[in-house]
Amino acid sequence: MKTTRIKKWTSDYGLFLIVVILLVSIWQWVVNHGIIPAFILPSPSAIWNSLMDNSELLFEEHLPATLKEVVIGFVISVTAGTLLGVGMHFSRSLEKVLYPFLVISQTIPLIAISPIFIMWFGYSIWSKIAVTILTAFFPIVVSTYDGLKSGGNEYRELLLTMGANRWTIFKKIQIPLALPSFLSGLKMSVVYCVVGATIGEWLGASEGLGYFSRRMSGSLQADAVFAAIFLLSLLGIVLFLLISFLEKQLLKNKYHI
Amino acid sequence: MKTTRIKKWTSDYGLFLIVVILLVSIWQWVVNHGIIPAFILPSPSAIWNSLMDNSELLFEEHLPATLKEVVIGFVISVTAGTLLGVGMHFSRSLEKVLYPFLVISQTIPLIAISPIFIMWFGYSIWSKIAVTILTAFFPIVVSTYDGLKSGGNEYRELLLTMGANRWTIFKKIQIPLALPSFLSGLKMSVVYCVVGATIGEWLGASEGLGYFSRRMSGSLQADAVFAAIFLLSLLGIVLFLLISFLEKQLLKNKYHI
Amino acid sequence: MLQINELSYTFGVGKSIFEKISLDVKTGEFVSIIGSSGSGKSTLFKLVTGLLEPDQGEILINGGKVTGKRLGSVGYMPQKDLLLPWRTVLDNVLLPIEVSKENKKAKLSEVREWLDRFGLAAYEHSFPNELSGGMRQRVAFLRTLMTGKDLLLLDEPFGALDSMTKRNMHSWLLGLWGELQKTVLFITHDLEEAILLSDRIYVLKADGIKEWKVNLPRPRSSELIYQEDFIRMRKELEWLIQHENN
Amino acid sequence: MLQINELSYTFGVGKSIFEKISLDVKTGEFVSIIGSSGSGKSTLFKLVTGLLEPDQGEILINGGKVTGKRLGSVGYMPQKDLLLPWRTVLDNVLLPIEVSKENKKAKLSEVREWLDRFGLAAYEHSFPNELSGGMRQRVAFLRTLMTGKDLLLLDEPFGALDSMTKRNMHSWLLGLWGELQKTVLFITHDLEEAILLSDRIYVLKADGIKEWKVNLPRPRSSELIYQEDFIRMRKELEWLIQHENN
Amino acid sequence: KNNEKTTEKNTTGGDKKLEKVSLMLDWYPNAVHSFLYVAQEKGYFKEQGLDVDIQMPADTNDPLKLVAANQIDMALSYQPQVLVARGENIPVQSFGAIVRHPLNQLMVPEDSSIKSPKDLAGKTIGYPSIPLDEAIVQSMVKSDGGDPSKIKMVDVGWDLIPAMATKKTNALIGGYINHEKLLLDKEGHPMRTLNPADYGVPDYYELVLVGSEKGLKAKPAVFKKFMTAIGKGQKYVQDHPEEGLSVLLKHEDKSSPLEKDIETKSLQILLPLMDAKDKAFGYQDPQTWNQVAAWLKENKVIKENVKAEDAFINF
Ligand SMILES: Nc1ncnc2c1ncn2[C@@H]1O[C@H](COP(=O)(O)OP(=O)(O)OP(=O)(O)O)[C@@H](O)[C@H]1O
Ligand SMILES: Nc1ncnc2c1ncn2[C@@H]1O[C@H](COP(=O)(O)OP(=O)(O)OP(=O)(O)O)[C@@H](O)[C@H]1O
Ligand SMILES: [Mg+2]
Ligand SMILES: [Mg+2]
Repeated sequence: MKTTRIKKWTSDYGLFLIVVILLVSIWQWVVNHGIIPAFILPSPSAIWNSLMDNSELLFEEHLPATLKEVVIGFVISVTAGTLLGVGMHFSRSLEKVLYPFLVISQTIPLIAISPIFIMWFGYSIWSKIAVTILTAFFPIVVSTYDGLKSGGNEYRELLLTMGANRWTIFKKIQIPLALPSFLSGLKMSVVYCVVGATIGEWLGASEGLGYFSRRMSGSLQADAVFAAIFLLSLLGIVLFLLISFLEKQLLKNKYHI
Repeated sequence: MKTTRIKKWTSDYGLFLIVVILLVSIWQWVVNHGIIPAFILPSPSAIWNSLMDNSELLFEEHLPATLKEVVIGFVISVTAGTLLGVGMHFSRSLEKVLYPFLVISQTIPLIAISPIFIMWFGYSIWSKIAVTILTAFFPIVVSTYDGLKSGGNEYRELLLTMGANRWTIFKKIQIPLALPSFLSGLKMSVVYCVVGATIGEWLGASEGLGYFSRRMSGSLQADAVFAAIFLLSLLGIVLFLLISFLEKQLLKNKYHI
Repeated sequence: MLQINELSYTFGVGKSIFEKISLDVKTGEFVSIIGSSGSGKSTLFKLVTGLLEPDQGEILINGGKVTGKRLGSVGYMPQKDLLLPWRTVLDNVLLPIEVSKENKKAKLSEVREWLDRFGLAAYEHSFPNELSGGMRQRVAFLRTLMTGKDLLLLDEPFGALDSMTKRNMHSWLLGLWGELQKTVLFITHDLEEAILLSDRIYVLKADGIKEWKVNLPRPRSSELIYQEDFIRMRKELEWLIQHENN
Repeated sequence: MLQINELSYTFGVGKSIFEKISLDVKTGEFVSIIGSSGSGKSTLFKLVTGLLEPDQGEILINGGKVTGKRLGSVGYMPQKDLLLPWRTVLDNVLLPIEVSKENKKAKLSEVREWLDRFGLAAYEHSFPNELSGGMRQRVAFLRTLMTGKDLLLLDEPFGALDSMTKRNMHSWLLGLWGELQKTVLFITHDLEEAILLSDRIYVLKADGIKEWKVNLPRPRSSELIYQEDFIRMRKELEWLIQHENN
Repeated sequence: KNNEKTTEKNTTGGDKKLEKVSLMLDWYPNAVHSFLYVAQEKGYFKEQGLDVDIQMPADTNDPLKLVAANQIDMALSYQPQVLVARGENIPVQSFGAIVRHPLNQLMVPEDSSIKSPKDLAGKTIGYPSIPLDEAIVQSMVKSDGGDPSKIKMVDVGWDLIPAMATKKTNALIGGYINHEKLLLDKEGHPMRTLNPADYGVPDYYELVLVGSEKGLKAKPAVFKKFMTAIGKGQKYVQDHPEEGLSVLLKHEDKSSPLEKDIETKSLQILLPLMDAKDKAFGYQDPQTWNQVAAWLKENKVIKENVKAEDAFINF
């Protein structure tokens, strides 16, 4: 049992790991030989050292701060996005009004409207969460909405003949049918949450990995900047994998549609 | 014929337009009454005036510059993204190696690596195009890949029994099957292209709507900032609608899967 | 039990499916509807269940006086089995009970008994994709029974089965019929099946609907089909379908 | 034409479908395979076409000496019609010609002629979703013919049709049979259909395969089914399927 | 074909072959850069055989890095930042002081109760997350007898002005007296400024010209010529401020128009601060460099091993 698991893992990620190791080695070599100056792209070992040197600060102060924004932003995005998606599914008018706004909301550069956020939320955690939500809720709305649209009409009719009301049909048919699409939206969204939190911290903050990287960039410490980015990227990947795992558990054995 | 078209149009967009007009009026009122200071959120009329005042500059210099970046970035994103998606579909190893990198590429804050871009591409149009590609090709790869994965196994087997090779099957079955998913990726991607070009221009440029809006924001000319954002948003929406139209044409009458 | 008077129905613009057709089903009867593909059999069922509203005419269920709200008043088994792929056999069968908000626990032992009688006891925790076609069909049938309605509309329940499985289902249904105490309206393409199971057969054609009585005593056995009488009846029915254009 | 010797096949781990079955089809013959759902009929076809590789035994097509590469050497009509929804009827029928890279233009008039003979001339520019079930089935059949192969494997071509349409297809196929000059291996659930169309029938069961000869002269007509001889044969076949466990 | 190209180059280059030089500004073009545009417009660069390509950065840290990476020949940056860079092994040197006094001053609203740095206790100060700004505030408070630990610093990102104007912070550091202050005044938020140089911070050079060590060593002549040309440019601006500014404004009208009133006021503030008195324009005083380095070390902004005398070069 265990050996097959390890085997599966190696066959799934082995090649990727080899490529990563190769790339990191090349990177280290390139920087060591001065082909790219270390103050523009620091070497992996320098990044690692900086990560270790600043570990207390990074892991005990800035990572938790960013994580908090990401989690709160994600929860609100999921709640609001799902509600909007469901609302648009149930009401044609709501859909017609909201859909264009959704597209517009994605085309507006966030940095340009950051003063508005600051005016409304100040430098509290809420301005960062607002930015997080704005970047992260679009995939959720779209995937919820598309998921609910996805067929199931015949099942709907079947339940109607059993005397089911709209709500029962929604619960018994449409939610299970929308689940796969919804979960894949969730996966994208959680990645965008990390990006959103980082942008939010750039727009004004006093803690968080985005703030840290901006600050270190101000004192020209490229290795620390990249250490923070490394953590941000890792955070995104871990959250992505978490949702992927959840997805596998929820859809296991069940979706043979 | 014509009246039904107009009718359809009104029923599709009428409500949206009413809401837009309502919102814009409220916005104007709020700013006029000083509830939000004009230098943070200028009134619609001020934005419009600024658009008119700067029209020559905006339409003849900055819009074409941004459009050029968007178009080149989009073309390269589509080409590279499609190739990658197809490659990942054909080669399990390629998929295993690339998929994690794709996710990682989305979690890295672009602004943090801007010096690298500038070092490689200088302040030429290519640094902006690189950023555009980085933001826009992810949805294309994912949608191409997912589209090609989407079933069609039975059709594949049928063609195999006719003696078809991999390439014929790809051409006759998998491309048509992947088209809807691919096109919806294209729609998302074109919106992200505009966002990417804007970010790219923030990271260093001497023309383009993003550059213009950033400069104007530096001298606190909020109305000009918003005029540029308005154009950017409009550009995104127009491109989105163009692809939607293309989608409708291509899938018309054909996809009753 | 069911009475349809002068029913007309048209899809969209101009695609008329029925014009003034009438039929009735009495309590305890087994009535079949046959007709070529696209003649509107499934559409008729959707009208009876209330999924569609007639353009003209009335549909009376249980002697109800109005054509009004009919949804939820009959047990309907659609042409495809439509088992929910994410639910086990047991949960699929429990669906109508959940919908009607009856006490699930109280019904559970009854449902288990039925599963046993349908030969599905060993599969109650299987998912639909793990079942053979015949088993899926039986689950869908059981689900229809579990609606607890007296009038069952069955749309080609045995259409997808192989001949042997179908034959077994026929024997099984004929054996069960006395116990069931249901009224059935049944769509099929199979003339043999229609004659074997029904008390009366309606033939649906472009120009109207035609009634045809089956004069076979009950209880019946599936061996009947080789009897001369039966073969003669089948020939007659076939002739009716193909030649009557008046 | 086709010879299968001591074929064994197992799905994954332990799910044995066949053990050492043998059968053969001679040039110009019409041979049917019947067997209950899940007995492995479709799997047998996939083995013959080359979509699956046997664990043991050999499959010889056209007297070919090796069991090697078989893909592309027979005309295969799958159980579902699998018409490409984004292609018109004509383009669907042209698919095998495109695949074999023959000159499409040269074949076009021949294909049009066939469409006419299949009663599909008026629909050449229709899309599959605009066709009735019977028409779709005919298109799929024609597509199989257009592969130009001499051996056709047809997996329940008439399974989804209503009894009248099916009857028409039978008459039509029997009428065409002399002209076609093909060899057919045919899967069906319908015993009547098997007897009416075939020269020989193989019954596929869990414990092996059994051959059964049909002693009916050709040309045949679909009226045959009401004859006593025919009914006796059908009874006999049914008995064979249900009782022979030795 | 090759010949054609070279002749073409020669004709556009005029009689002499011009040496191409790239210069990156510290920020977007504004009044402080008038001397550059004048030197370009009036042909002072050409006289020296230079063809200067002026670029704009996206981030205030980019010019230093790109100069060090030899992507750019020279750049405008800040004196303390040059020392910070040297501490991080970024090989850059300053070769000219452009603005000789701090422009970055602490700003508080005119009606604020904050009269001197010690009043900042318990207040929020917005800053653009540059550690140097923190050091400035701390020094100012300390030298005024206040407690620096009682101050809350918040990174306000790119939006210095809205932070102040919407009263989300009590004070602001990182804004320039010739830009942010003027804009805030114009929007009806008059500001009072507290000059760091009055409160224990050395009177440092706000803007300096930097080149890479390598570049400065390789072609000192180019830098010398450049200094000569901008000296002439600055002289012109000093003598004819209006004309000097209009050169800049005309240039910028082509892409992103500047506000004339703001820039005029800005130049008025700047001119005296750029004046090197009896020395040549751009001259750097070793004394200033030593003081700034000592102060930065004291505040732990740079490492002990940074040598002030290596950080600059006078032409
Ligand atoms: N939603 C719809 N809109 C328009 N036409 C429809 C719709 N549903 C069915 N039809 C048409 O109505 C006719 C009757 O369809 P119906 O499904 O009732 O036939 P049927 O008798 O059940 O056929 P089958 O034996 O194939 O199940 C067909 O011609 C079909 O094309
Ligand atoms: N890919 C597969 N993996 C594992 N088992 C399979 C697979 N395909 C088919 N089977 C199993 O093999 C058996 C034979 O399947 P097959 O489709 O050949 O039956 P069949 O005789 O064609 O049935 P039907 O009459 O329903 O078409 C079935 O039990 C089925 O569950
Ligand atoms: Mg039907
Ligand atoms: Mg099969």
